[in-house]
Amino acid sequence: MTAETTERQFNIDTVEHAATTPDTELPWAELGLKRNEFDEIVRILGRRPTAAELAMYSVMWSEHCSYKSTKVHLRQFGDKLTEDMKKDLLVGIGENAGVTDLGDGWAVTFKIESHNSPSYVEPYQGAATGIGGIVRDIISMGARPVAVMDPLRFGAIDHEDSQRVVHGVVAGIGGYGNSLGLPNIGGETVFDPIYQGNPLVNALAVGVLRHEDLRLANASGVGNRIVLFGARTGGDGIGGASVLASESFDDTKPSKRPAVQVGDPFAEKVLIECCLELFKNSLVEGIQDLGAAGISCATSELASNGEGGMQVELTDVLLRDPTLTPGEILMSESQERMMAVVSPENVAAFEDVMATWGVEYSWLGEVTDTNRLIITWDGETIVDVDPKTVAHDGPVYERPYHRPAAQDALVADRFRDSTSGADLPASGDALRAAVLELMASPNMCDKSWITSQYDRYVGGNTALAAPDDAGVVRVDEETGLGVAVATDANGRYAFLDPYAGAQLALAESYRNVATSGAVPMAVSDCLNYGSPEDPEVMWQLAEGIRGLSDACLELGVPVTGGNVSLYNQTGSKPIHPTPVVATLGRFDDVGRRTPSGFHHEADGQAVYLMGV
Amino acid sequence: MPTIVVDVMPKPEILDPQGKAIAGALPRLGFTGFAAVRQGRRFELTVEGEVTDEVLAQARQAAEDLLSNPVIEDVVNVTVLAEAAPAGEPVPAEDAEGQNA
Amino acid sequence: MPTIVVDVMPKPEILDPQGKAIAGALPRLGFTGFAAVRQGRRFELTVEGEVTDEVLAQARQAAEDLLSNPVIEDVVNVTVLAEAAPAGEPVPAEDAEGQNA
Amino acid sequence: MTAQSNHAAELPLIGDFSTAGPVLTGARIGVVTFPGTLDDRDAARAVRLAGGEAVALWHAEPEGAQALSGLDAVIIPGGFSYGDYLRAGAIARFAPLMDAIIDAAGGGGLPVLGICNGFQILTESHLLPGSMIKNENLKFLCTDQVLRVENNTTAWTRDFTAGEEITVPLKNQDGQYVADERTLDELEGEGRVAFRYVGANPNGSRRDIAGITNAAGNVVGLMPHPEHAVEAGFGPDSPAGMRLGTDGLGIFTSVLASIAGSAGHTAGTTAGGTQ
Ligand SMILES: Nc1ncnc2c1ncn2[C@@H]1O[C@H](COP(=O)(O)OP(=O)(O)O)[C@@H](O)[C@H]1O
Repeated sequence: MTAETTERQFNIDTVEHAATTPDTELPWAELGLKRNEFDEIVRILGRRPTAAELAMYSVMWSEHCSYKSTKVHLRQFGDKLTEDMKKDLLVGIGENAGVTDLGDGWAVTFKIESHNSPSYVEPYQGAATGIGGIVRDIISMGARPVAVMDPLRFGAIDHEDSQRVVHGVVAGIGGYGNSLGLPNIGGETVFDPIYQGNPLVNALAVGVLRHEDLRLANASGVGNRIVLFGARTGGDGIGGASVLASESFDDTKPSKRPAVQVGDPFAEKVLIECCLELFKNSLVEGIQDLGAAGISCATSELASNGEGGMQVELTDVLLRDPTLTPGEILMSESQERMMAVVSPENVAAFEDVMATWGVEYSWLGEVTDTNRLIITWDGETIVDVDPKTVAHDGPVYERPYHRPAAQDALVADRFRDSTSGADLPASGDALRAAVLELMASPNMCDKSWITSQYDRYVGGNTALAAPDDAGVVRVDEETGLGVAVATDANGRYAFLDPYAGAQLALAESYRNVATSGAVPMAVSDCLNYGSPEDPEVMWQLAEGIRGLSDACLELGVPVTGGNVSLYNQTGSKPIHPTPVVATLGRFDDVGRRTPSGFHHEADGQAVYLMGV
Repeated sequence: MPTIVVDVMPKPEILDPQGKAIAGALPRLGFTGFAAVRQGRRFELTVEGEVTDEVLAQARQAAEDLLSNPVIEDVVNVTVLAEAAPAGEPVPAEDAEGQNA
Repeated sequence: MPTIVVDVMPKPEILDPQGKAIAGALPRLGFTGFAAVRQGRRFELTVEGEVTDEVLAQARQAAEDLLSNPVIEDVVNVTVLAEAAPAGEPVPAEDAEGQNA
Repeated sequence: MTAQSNHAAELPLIGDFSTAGPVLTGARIGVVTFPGTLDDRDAARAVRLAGGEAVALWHAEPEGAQALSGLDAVIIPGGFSYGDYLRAGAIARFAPLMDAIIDAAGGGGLPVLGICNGFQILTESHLLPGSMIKNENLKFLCTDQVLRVENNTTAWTRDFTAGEEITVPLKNQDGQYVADERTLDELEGEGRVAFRYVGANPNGSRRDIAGITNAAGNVVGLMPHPEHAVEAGFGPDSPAGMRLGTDGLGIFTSVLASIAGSAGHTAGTTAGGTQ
């Protein structure tokens, strides 16, 4: 497993070169950086960045990776935590996924993430790789993934583009999740024209682990080796960054860089088993999945979470496309890859596990005591940075926000005052017709045309799945210990009142978990909103986070992780604020779970309506 | 009836998991002469009547619109299959085809 | 590097659900010139070095042993692709290929 | 897959499944894992719940015959071996272990069950005739499926009554069973249709065939998943209640009964010599 080739000829922009060519024009704007952000990079480095450094900063300082617009608000999830809420938290927000203690030495990790815009561009692959990405987050905690869920939002069911998006997304989620052997235990499907150009494809994964198998993404222990394993690196997902195709920035050679990633669920299934064997035999010290921002993210996060520095030789990365430049390799979003830190005495055992599963790997470098992340290309330094400045000290914005002027009118616009509200059903027949109309609406009617495309049986531990209110999986066969998860959101409520809407989303998923018979323990959220640069959207977002964090405090359940998806808008028209909230609960014994719906066993039993 | 063949392949820069799996299996079976494999799709469209320019144009359009996904695939061939061997007869592989390029 | 193309089609007597679905979709999109559609697979095997008789024989064997299932499929072509277009360039579909038959 | 679990208690989700569980009959049943196999843990659990001992078999065992020695039967479970790329089962069929299984199963020897992807592998190996193509509607389908046991004389069906209807989950994308008319006639003529779909044909399979057997009755393949209907609370809906169906268990108790009924545990010998 040596480097494929080191003969590739590029005009390599080294640190040395950068220091002596301060005036080189760099495509920072094309890479999505703002002037002030680029100036900050120059200030941090004390010189202009190299092409490779520019690539790293630009992806890591993106909204997606840095949470620059929401950081100041998301803090509330950490601030509004009581000691009681923390008592079962083994790992909180900040890691790949939060981890909650289940007792008996078991722990559970779960997280929800978005893959919205890729799923609009290429529905099948976008949704498939959404499942792939969230599952790798779960593996990287040391857990075995045990279930997935998929809350979805589509445009109008009869719009000409919906067929492409809906069927592609559902097939992609099934195609990837089914191939991994992960039961799909629930989700949501909502049709609303507001999502026409911005469908929401959120994916959730749950994993379980023994306490001793817990792994974190940090590179510690000077001399420990850095290894990249799984799929080879291709040009996936860097279509937008094709300005890097020529790293000298002076000519524009045509480049073919796929903007979409194609998933390989088989490779991921093998990666799961391979990682579990590594964990079981304690062969990795730290581990990180490669998702958005690929190697940039993995190296800078591992290094900055560790105690030293890291040295990496980039020509040792195994490539699918040998024409990739260093900057592109750093940004590539090729799927089904992991990076791990392995102590020298475990190198041989690590290689044995790779051989068993037929997984490719390459040793890239080692942990150092320099506090610097140094990346070389054939021995020449092309990145020399403090990894914290890449991974954690990105820009933070206090974006202006205000309540929309039209909000009052929106709230005042009551259905009963409208023309259609004037003839609310009065007679029995009219009521009957209204009920039938409601039941036939795409949002109310049977979802089994979707759920029948998902495997809910695999694993043999699914105690509840569609059509139940919550999904339930058994964790321990001996005791029946298990978990329940439900996801919910209502974008129309949140549009009317972003604060209360987020709270209602939590309340609904909390109720769904509770009615299944589980005790709610933890929350993960995926905040789907429009552009944060629009002060009215920013207000929805600020209110949503404030509302959700207040409600979590009230109910005593901590947010253990989540994801923010912004810029979900077509032109200046944002989607409704859609905070999708997932609640996880615990069962002592899943044998006591309560299915939703009536069964003929229940003939003759009484029906009660509880609550207000 | 005449047949139009449409060949669709994954774009070269796009990952082809199927091809990769096949490439991995070949050497295990003793086939060691191949460096890479890519798997695409071949469509045979049976034409009712004659293959006019109009029909060929339809086939080309259908290849772009329906038979391929332009985001990840290329249409690499739209050609008329010479009528001969009764449908279903495996064609002897000896005669090389002059493929367009 | 030279490429060998292997084409595999479902046997005529075997129902082809994918072809059937496409045949059903074509007229809905206004493509009315086609009586039937069948979907098969096209494999492109990249050859390291020259396409010797030995390599071609390997490809034929692989086509029979692995790339097709004789119960449901026929190997309809094993041919050498003329080397030309740089990898990744979509080949213009205009030029018809002289297909063997 | 090969290393032993460190945990003493049975951990169904993490660790090795092969050692735990009550062993009533002493029968040892191998469960094969290929890269991409998904239902191996489930099949092993089914064997245990039926009273047998499940033994994990890795596809790449260099000494296939030796790996089979001492085993009384083998299950090739469901999943997506090699991603189902190329054709379902096509690549897995060439695993070294498969050669040994083909040898051992020949001539009415080792009982072998192929479930879903396992069935596809058995047809690709020509241990069973026919093949599977995409479901008629081209979609993956997961549903509770009623089957009729057409042949209750095989090694894997003797605990059922002839014509008995059972409910087990069906879940696959390439589940449409096809074969030429002559083969189909032969299968029916010789009573080798083991299971048939009852009600609407879910995937277009010829003559509603859900599972078949070889002439000797030791090799059986079926598309639906009996191993997902072995434990109340985790199975399909049944008249007894939601998710309480355990009809699949009969497949696994059948083979244990067959093994007990045959002259001791001789599969190891047929598989290539006692060690
Ligand atoms: N996209 C989906 N993926 C998985 N399960 C889904 C999806 N959409 C709906 N479901 C499941 O279908 C069932 C019914 O959904 P829904 O009609 O939204 O129910 P409810 O109105 O009770 O929330 C639930 O069990 C839900 O989890």
